Amino acid sequence: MAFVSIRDLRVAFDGVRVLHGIDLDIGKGEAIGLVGESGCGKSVTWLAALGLLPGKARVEGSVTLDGQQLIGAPRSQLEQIRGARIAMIFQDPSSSLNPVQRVGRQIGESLRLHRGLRGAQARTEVLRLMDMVGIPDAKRRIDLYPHEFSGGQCQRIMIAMALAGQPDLLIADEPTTALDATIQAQILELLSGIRRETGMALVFISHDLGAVSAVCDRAAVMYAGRIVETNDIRSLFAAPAHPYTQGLLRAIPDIDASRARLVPIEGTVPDPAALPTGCAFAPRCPRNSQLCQNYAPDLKPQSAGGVVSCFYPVEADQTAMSQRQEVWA
Amino acid sequence: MFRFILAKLVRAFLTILLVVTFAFIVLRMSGDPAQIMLGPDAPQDAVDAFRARWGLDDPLWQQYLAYLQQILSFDFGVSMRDQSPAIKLVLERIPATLALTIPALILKLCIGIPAGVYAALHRQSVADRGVIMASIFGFTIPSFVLGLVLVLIFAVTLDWLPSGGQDSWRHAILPIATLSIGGIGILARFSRSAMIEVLGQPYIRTAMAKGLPWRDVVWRHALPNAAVPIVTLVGFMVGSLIAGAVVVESIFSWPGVGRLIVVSVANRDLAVVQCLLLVIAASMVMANLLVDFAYGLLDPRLRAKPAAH
Amino acid sequence: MSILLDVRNVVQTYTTARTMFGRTSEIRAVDGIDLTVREGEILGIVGESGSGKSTLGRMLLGLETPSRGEVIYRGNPMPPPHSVEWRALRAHMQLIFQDPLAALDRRMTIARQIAEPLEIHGLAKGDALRNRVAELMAKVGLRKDQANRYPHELSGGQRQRVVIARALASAPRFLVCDEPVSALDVSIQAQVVNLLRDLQERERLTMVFISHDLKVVRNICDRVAVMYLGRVVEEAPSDQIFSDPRHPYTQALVSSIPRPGQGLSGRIVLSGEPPNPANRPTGCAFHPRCRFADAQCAATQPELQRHDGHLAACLKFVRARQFAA
Amino acid sequence: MLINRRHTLGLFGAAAGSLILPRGLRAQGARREITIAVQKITNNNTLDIWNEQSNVGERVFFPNLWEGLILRDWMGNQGPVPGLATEWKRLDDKTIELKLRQGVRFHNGDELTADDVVFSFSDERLFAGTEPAGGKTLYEENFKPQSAKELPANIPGIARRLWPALRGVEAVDKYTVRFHNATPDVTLEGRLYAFGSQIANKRAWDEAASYADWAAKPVTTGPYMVEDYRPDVSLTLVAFDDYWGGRPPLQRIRFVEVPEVASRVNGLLSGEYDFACDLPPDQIATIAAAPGLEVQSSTIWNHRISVFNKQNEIMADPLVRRAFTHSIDRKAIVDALWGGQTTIPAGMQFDSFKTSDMFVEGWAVPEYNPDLARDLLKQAGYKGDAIPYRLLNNYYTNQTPTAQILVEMWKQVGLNVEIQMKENWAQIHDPEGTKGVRDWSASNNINDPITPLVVQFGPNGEAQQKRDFWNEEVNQLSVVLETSTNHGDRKKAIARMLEICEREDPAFTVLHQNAVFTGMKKDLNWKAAPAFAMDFRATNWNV
Amino acid sequence: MSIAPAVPAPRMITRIRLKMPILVIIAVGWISLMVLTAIFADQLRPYEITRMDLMARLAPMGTPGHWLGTDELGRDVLTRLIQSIRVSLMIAFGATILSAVFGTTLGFLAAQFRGWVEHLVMALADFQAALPFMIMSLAVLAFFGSSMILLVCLMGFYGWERYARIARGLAISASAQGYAAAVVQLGASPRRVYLKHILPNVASTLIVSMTLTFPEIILMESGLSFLGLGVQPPQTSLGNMVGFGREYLTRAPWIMLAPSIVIVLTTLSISLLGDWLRDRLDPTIR
Repeated sequence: MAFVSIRDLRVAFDGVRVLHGIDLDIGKGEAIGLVGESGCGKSVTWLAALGLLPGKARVEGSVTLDGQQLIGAPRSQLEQIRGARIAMIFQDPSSSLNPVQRVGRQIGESLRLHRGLRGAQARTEVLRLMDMVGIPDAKRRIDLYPHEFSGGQCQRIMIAMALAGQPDLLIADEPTTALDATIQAQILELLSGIRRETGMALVFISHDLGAVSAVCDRAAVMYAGRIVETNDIRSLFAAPAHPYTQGLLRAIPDIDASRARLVPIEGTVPDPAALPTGCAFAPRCPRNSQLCQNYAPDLKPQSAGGVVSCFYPVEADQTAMSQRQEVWA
Repeated sequence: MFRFILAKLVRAFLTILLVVTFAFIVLRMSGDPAQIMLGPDAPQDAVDAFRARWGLDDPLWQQYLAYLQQILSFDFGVSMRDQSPAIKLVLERIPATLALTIPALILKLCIGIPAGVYAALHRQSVADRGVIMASIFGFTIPSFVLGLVLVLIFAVTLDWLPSGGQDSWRHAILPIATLSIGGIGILARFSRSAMIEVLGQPYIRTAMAKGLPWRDVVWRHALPNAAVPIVTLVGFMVGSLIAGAVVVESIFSWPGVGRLIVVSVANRDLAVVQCLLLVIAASMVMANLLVDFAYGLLDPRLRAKPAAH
Repeated sequence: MSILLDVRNVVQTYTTARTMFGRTSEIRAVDGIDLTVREGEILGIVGESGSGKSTLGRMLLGLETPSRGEVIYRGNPMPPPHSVEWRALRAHMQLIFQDPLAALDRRMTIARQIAEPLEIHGLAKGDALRNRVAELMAKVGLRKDQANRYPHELSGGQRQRVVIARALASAPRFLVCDEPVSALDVSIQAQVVNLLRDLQERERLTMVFISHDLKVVRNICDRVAVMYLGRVVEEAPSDQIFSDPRHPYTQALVSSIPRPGQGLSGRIVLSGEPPNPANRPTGCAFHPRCRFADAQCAATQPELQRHDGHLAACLKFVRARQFAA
Repeated sequence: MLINRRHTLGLFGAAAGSLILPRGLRAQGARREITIAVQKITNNNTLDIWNEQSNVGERVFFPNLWEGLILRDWMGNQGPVPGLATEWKRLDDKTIELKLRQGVRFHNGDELTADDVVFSFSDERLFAGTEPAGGKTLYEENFKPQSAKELPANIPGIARRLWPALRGVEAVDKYTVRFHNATPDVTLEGRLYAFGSQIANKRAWDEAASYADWAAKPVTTGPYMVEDYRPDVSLTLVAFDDYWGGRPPLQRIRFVEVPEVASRVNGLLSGEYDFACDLPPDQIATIAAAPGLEVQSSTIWNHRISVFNKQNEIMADPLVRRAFTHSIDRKAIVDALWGGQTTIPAGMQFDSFKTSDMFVEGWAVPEYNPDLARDLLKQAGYKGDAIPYRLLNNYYTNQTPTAQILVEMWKQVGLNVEIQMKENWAQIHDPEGTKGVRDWSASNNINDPITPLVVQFGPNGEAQQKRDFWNEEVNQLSVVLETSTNHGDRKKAIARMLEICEREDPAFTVLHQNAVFTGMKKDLNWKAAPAFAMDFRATNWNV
Repeated sequence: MSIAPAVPAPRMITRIRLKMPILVIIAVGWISLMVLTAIFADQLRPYEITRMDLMARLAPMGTPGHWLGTDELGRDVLTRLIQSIRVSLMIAFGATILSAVFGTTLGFLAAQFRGWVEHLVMALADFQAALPFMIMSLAVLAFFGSSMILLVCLMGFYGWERYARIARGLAISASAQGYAAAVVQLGASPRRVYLKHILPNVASTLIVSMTLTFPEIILMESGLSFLGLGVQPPQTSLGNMVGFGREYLTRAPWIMLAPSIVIVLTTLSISLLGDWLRDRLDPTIR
């Protein structure tokens, strides 16, 4: 049985539905990537699961952790889970740390909360964690404030804070987006290193397919509040079945090819308040038909492995052939 | 930190200098000080002596310098009404005013901030709307209307409290209530929006994601951050402790600084008015300094960078 | 190709005055750069944040005056900012920003914003103005009916098209694109990059393309300069720099690019953070993070030197092959 | 210590008694203390009778604090009664000799002697070396400065207004003094009981460190002495048990300054105050309706007037000023604003004039005749230019409403009068800018027509000093009134002066007699005098 | 595309109206009523403002011909109230606009020139903040005498330092990056940048500040009138009516009641509108 299991999770803000029934299972120790463009509902899924959405959000469906229902659970119960079982780190590390509290205290807070450590004991553990996430000279810097750290270091502190509760699952919400390329690489390395050591599960939310492929075993691609494709990482990149996944991959400039023309996905992401009736991707899809415009496809297991929600999935051999088409009009 | 303090002090000094200049300009432009100080019945030789003593025949800039020198030696002149030193008159009145404004400030803080925070934590609830409406009502009712109505209810109709004067602590209740109601409204409204803003910040979400109980999120993470803007307003209120009760003192015949201002202004008692301006400005500037230091304590980002960096 | 811009040993220092009487500290954002921009080429400038690439871009446009050195545009020095000549020169060179939403006035329709350079430089009036705006909108792929929209009513990609249309309005010869696609989603990024490429080819524009996204730079640029802490550490034709980076920093940058489906294998992960420009290391600024650095690197600041088509500033001249293994 | 030993012992005795006696008994044994809410205690923050020449000063000074050689009959016709002097006689037209009452004690225990009287009219205390009209100063040795105290610059001016020709006071013996005037004056006795001529203790003056100290606690012979004075806040007078007139009936009188009418009324209603003074007539009904309270109303010897300024180009024409006087419906004002509780006098005359047969029968205020006023304006060729009206905000009871009514009445006949609100008298008198009409009041301080007409509108009157008014004939008549001893000449002079000042070349016009309204607790059984003064001596206190 | 091609300006208005809560609609209604009253005061008031009837003093509310009663001089309270609304609104509007213009200009100057200009502006702002406005007004009015123009000008200084700080801050952040920098880069003159771009963009924040200042000025004027330094008789303002009516609180409460209610409701309405506008327009709140 899966460790965390999401079933038909739906979220609406002010009557506008942004998640349309998400199903996702995460096994113990598994690293899964959640990929998609901004606004597709990647973060909302997990904020909803942990009860971190503002009051105006309406959440339906089910998220279970070892069989324990999280949706609609009382606040105190959720507080037992947050940080201790499931930890979460966010995109903008600098503003995600309390600016008026010393970082040592912020990390220590989690230790006290989830492991009952106090005083000198807690301090030693904070130093160990800061060392572990690669903050040099931790002894001196434990009493500094977040603004005295760079963005990358703040992200390391966030990770240390998340690790303090020894969670079974870490949700990393775009942890590298705001960072420089070299620092991105450092954080990715850190995350996979920690996973190796602790064996915790990881959900890696990102729009950067490259970053996802670097740390995850499996990935789910989201579009307009739905999962459109899930597969293990190698197959997903080698043979994307959903036209959107394929488009995403093609749009990435190839570092090894010379000045070849890029292949964009035409059009824009639909407004959640005015989704097309059928498949949400249909208006941008080169393969769409009348069927796609009228009916939304369900997620279906594919013969080649993985699940895809598309009436006309791309076959493996086509993928290889159809690269670098000239689509510009 | 030293440089930070020094810069703030220089700024404060400049502000005081501007106030002194303002006082000088207003007072010099409003007529012949000799005539005003000595009264219209003064014999000519008295006027001449006065002019010579205060250097009124010197060029204006010399007068200004002399004036500055005088202020620096804490000589604020004498009241034209009874020849007693202006600074003495002013200082005598301060305790009475503080006896009203300090309890009022405490009330404002103890009621206004919790009400605002409560409203922010229960946004869109009945309590929230109630707080908003009550607070807007609180500061839109002119204090003289409020004061008179309170007297009518509690002193005249119910006969619970005295209507004016300064004889016992019971006399202070109505003026303090009148003073604080408006401030409570402003503070509640301000705290509410400061708190709402802070609650929307990413670090609050981080604290929640940590599994911190909601109470701790509010107390340890939201409030210390919301305190930064609230301190500004509180600082302003602290600065107005001395001069903030002009109207209320008039209604309740409370012999504080406010009454002195009104009376001195009505009598054109130049020395006293100028002394009042300076004392009030100084208290305001002091409060601003305190606010600046409080910022430094509350928000490490505003502190001067340590040398290690 | 003739030289459009010639950058001669420019230095830009910012003084930070924290307080009225506080001691000022100096930050060298750009620390001695020689560079030429040739007519009709796309020059890429890459580097981490704080490396001075945006400052260099602004100096290329004359938006900032270097504290030392000079920028020569078509044989003439840049006029001082905000002078009449300087303003007139704006019609010839344009900047495209990273964040199109911030670069656009949210209270003006996009048509009016596209028309602004024409109004400012008195290039068109009345019907001619309207026609020119319509033409520009068509050129960047905006629909006619979007003319009266406000920026927030458009998607990110469309906004960047508006910014591009506005930049092209005065028919400039030189364009600096400062991170033009960083704020855009991947699928949209490709649309905008394609547009820039097409325009460049069609109008024979000269372009400086500043980005930290090496994949995009690789795709669009003819030539690339890599900056580290205010200096150019390597400069070479695009193909060469990515296939065969010479400077250890460039090598690390190129290897840090996440490649879909390739995991973390074969990466050079740099330790540490880019140093603070206010507190730059002695010698080669990169030496504290460099895996090849020795005492000499800490003592001597290397100059740019030519190595088969590359210009690189490194005392070690490490060959690229070493990391591929 | 200014308190004498006996008094101190008395205080100790009282304190000791209060410790032993139970509360109820203590209340019976102790004398009552009263609290009086007033709009203003003093204008000048001093208790110097020469400095604080105001109506509010009269209330706190008389008859409780300051006493003169001759006293006023406050509860009666305001005429002279023996005070610190038991008898007085004229030596000639210019000289008067007085016998001092023996055994009178000052608050500091000193006995009143001729020296104190001499001091009270000395250069040091009053005249500062200013010359009396018509003669040289007599007793030079009296004017050597005794201390470094600086006399406020305004006092000599005020002093010479009341005593324009006093050459000096001579101490004949310990209990006899002679006042020498430079000119003949029939009103010397009157001047002796007028506001100012009260006696201060010489030693207290000499011992005070500064004028301000002295003026905050003047040592006099009155039945009550200053216990505590906090300017703009309160004045507490405490019984002076050595008072020559017997033990005062009240233990303490507290005047508290309550500037708001509503607050004074509320305080009276809630029992906070025993008296509330300076009530506008509109408040009478509220207080009268409250159980246990009553309102004492009395017309006082003071007329409300409007003063004209002849400097004003338009007002220079007497026809315009006459138009002003005829367009006022005085009855309407009295009925509306005063509830009919005051009267319209016979021009600038008081009933007291009758005691010396100086009352001009048949004289009256100008009749209310709008048509006449319009006609006068037409004759004057008035074009409707604005005439400024400098106004204080309710310095006098009903002042602002009265002014607004006047402006409206003047408007009815075509006079364009514009109100300019001012903060204080200095602004009213400010020579800068145009003046037109202003408010004033005229008091009868001596039972003789020289007050107010000569004192206020004569050559040294404030109206002429401020250049509101001048008239050669008035000045000549003033000299007659001041110096003549012939009753017939004087009566003719006053009749002529009334004619000039109210009709021919109007300096002012009388609106109505002033009245004061004092709210009080009914059970106090106290009577108000026809004056601002509040009599708290034994004769007027029966509780 | 999901966004309907509509003309933007009217749409903004519809959106604002549709989403306005009832309370704000009532507030806007009240403000409009007040503004209309102020504009058409001459047509609306039944009598001349100084018309008095000494025989009909202190007539209670509901007296025929005097709906809201008469005051101590027998003047119609309704007439006085209408005129007061005009005068008070005029002062408050005049002063609010003055202080907004003055403060914004100084703020922009500080942002444009920086250096000593900025230091000077900020020093002046400090000075203004250091001297409680009530005290400053008392001093100035008492020593220079009270006149309508002086009153408006003085009130026009109320809160300018807030506009200056806001305008300076916004202008600096706008020109540091974003649209203003973009327009400068296009070659626009500073005048064009400030008037065509920065001003319209900061206008919403400034308008919100104005809705905060406006009621404060009404209250300030009332306070000064209460102390006898505001609008002078026979002219009248809301505060002046309350000030003179306070003596009649027990005897003829309607004199004070009507203007008090107008003051409270007007300031309340403007505050409500301001709060709502701020929530709508100020991106920092959301």
